[in-house]
Amino acid sequence: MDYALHLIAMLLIYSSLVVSLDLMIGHTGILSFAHASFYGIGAYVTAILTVYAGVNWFPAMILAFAIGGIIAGAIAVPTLKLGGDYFILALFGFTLIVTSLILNMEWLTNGPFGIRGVPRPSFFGYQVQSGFGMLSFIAVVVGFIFFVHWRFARSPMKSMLHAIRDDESVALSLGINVVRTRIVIFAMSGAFAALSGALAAFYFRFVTADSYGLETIILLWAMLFVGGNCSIAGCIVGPAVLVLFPEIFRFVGSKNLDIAHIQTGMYGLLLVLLMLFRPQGIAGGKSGIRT
Amino acid sequence: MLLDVSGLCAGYGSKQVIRGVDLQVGEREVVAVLGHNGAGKSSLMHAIFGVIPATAGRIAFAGQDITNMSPSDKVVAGMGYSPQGGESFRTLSVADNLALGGFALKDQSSIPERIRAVQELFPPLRERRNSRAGSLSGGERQMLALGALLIASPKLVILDEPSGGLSPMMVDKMYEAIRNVADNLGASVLLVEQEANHALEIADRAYVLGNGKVIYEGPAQELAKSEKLGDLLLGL
Amino acid sequence: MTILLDVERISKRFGGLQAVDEASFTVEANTITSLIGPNGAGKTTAFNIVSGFLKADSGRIAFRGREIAGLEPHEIAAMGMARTFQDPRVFPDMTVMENVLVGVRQKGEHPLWALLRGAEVNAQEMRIREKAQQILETTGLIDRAGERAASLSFGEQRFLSIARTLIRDPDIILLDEPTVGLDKATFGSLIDLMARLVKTDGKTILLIEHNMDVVMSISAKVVLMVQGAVVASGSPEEIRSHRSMVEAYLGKRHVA
Amino acid sequence: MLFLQLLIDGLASGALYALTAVGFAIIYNGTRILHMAHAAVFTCGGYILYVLVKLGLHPAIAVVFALAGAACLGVAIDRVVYKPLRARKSSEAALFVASIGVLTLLQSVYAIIFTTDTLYVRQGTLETFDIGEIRLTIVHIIAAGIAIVVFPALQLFLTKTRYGRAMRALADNPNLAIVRGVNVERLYMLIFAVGSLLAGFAVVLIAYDLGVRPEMGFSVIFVSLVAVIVGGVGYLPGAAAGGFLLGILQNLSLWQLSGRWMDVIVFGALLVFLVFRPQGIFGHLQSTRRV
Repeated sequence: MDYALHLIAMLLIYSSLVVSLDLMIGHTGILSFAHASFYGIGAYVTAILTVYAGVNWFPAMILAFAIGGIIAGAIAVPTLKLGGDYFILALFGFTLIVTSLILNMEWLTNGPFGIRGVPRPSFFGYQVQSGFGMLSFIAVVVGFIFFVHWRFARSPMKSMLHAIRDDESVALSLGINVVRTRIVIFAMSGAFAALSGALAAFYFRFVTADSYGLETIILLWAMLFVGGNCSIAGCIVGPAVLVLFPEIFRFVGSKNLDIAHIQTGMYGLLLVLLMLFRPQGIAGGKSGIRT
Repeated sequence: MLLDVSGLCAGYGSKQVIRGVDLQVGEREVVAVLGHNGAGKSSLMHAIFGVIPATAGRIAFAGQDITNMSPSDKVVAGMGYSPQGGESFRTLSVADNLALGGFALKDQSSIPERIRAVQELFPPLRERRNSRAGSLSGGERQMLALGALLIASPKLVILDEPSGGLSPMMVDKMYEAIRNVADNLGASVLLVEQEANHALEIADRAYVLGNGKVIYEGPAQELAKSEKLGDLLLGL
Repeated sequence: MTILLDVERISKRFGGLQAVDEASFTVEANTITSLIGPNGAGKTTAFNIVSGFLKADSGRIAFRGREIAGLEPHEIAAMGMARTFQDPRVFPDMTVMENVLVGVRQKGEHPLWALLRGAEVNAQEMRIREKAQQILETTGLIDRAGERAASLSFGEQRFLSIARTLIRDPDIILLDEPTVGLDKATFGSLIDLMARLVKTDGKTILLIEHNMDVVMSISAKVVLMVQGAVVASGSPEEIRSHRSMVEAYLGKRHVA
Repeated sequence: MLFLQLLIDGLASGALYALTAVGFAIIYNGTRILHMAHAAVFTCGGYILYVLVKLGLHPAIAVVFALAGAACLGVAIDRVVYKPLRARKSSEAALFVASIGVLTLLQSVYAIIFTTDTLYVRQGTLETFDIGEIRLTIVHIIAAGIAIVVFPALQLFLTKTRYGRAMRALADNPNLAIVRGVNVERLYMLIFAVGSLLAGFAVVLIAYDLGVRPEMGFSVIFVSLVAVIVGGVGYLPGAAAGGFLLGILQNLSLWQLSGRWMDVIVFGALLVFLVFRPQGIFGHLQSTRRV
């Protein structure tokens, strides 16, 4: 039972991350490498504030959200004017630098050991303890993220983003401020990823650099592309498939270490096969990366 | 007939640009294709060379059906094409550009000899053989574009606006060279031009395109004298 | 007659090519002005400069008396200048209606605003939808409003590309070769549409056009460009018989 | 003296970066594919060397097989993954995602077969030669030797041979190359073979020096990628110069900083170049705005 709750919590956290990733890749056509970093920044800000600075969980979460947004917006300003491949590389460099900084700034992040003992949120003196309580808390926050995404998908903003994604020049000719819109969406997406990071910190109660590196971004991409871009259903189906999929190996009884490698390898294979045979994903969204 | 195009249709995606064109080029003949902007002249050349696929019709070259042949096979078959603007590999030297003109040749050892022959025809290509093609003047670039085609000894050269961007004096030289290709090198020339008079002076026959169709065909001299010339070309 | 657009001695060089060479022309309000000339004359480059997609090396452009050289394309568009491109470039996956709504300017443009202010935005969107429907009616696309733009014929996509610019009530519309690739019937209705936009809706049109029939029949003024420079401008009758015209299209040694 | 030693170490690792950077650049210039799986091709060469040496093959023969293996894998990835994607006119982004997928898949395969431990090709210590206080290793000397032989040979190939010229032509103007009768698909095989071969030269030395790990290609290829950008995309000598520069920079940074800041320095250089001089030290960059 507890294990089922755990799977649902994982599914929710990943879904919320994929939603914010979809905002960037699917709706805006920006192949973001940096998303795992925004997620990690959110988690670390939360952990540092609550564990070292003794800040209450709520302001810590809000600060994580804000800092994620500010950093993402700040990254967007110089990098977005770069053309396709250059932009991908710039975000890639950013990701590696963030990982490296987390590992090396020991005074702040405790280096490779990570930060343990992130307190569980509390409401009016009542501390959330049970698995079910934690799950409810996550569900509320993730519900908020989904709500925002749902509202977004019905706002004129969506058409504007799609216009920019499909034909930047035409968008400009129709009076759309392409640069500003992209920066805003970047900041928004980064902020929500950081919020997911804060959730992860509260849930796992510790943060460590390897949870927010390249393997995570590959997992997130796989989730998004399995589900399909620009589709709310896809944002749930993709993570569901990839969270439940490794469970198969639990019963095969292979060596623990190999399971991790087989999983990662499968994600890679999945990305290749999806690009080759079904770029729109299995939930039938549209392919934002114009395959 | 060296080139025999019949009922050719082609376009870009849903936009049909060539709507059933019949066109022939004989041995050692210079044929001009004229028409106003957007009449489909360049697209016709794209379709003949295979840069865009034909949606209907047939293209025969030296007795062989080449409708669906790839551009690289067409080069091997003896067709050379110079796109609009006299394109060259701008970061490569003039000599490398010429050598690449013979890329499709089976006999690679003859290339230096062929390059010398082309340089004879266009002396500036010898003087500037080590310069980057991107640094050439407009006239030199058009010479290079034509010269690179000639390396492969094609049976037919297709030239899209070889006079584009040239000074009036250079235009005269260019046309002299084109006529020379047909008369002395034995290749036929299919020529797209906007400025009618120059082209008609050296061409044997001419076609006028309008909205993707042939609206006139006949001997060049006849068209040059025709009262209708202005109307045909301006679409009046 | 008021001068809506005043282009003064603009120049643009690409590497070794002088694409636009000190070109000057004016466009009077509520008329159709045509920009003609052979391929490579610099017409489209001039268009791109006027609409802000390219920065001129030198020269001034006044739109409604305000200097616009150096502004970003979206700023110029917001001032009331719309443009189309040589290809329709519709957004293929959006519906026809959505294509028209993309250019809409409203508070919901800012994402945060759209997320927070639901009701107000919705009411506004209702009004805008009505307007979009009118535009689709004017352009003859109303029956296809709900269909994907990719399913339209090429001619319909061309109309949609024009309809899309109208949602912002532009004062001037720059059309780049709108008749290319159209069949006879569509061609006719496009000419009708342009005439109506000017006569009924009070718009101004600057047109790049190669079809001399169209140019001579609907333009109030014709500007002839050759090798980047404006060599003649005037009424269609004046241009038709202008010596430069003959030279531009037939070559200098024409003896007619 | 430490400075001089570090400079020499830097030149040696710079030579290896230069090899992989030029290999990567040949592939990128010719095909416009951001071939991340190049890292896995690189690593493959290392494992082939390891296996054959362990099987008792003479190291020189093992090296030949390692080079051939790397070249074959590079060509195979192009045939199996990139070619079908090209055929359906997939976007650059889709090719990139597929490439990341291949990389992830192959790295996992290596980890499953060989574990994540570092496997050593040589036994005993590295042969060294002392000149005054400067210590040269056998790897330094071979690296210099390879650079001195391979780069001029490559230069000759690219300028004097039919296919070398065609490779440069394809990078310059693909449409015109087709018009000249170049069979692009066949040329792609050559491009991947040559690019992978260069990575092979580097990996046999690195494997001999430091051993083989599944993710060893990753950091090397990313440094090479940065080298390509620093030197200027589209200009091979620039990529080589960038490789040397980064090798020296990395090693000199050891003079003042600890080794773990290397990533930050390299990718910091990437970001600085991308933002302030995306055309690199030598290159030109065309404006990317499409009208």
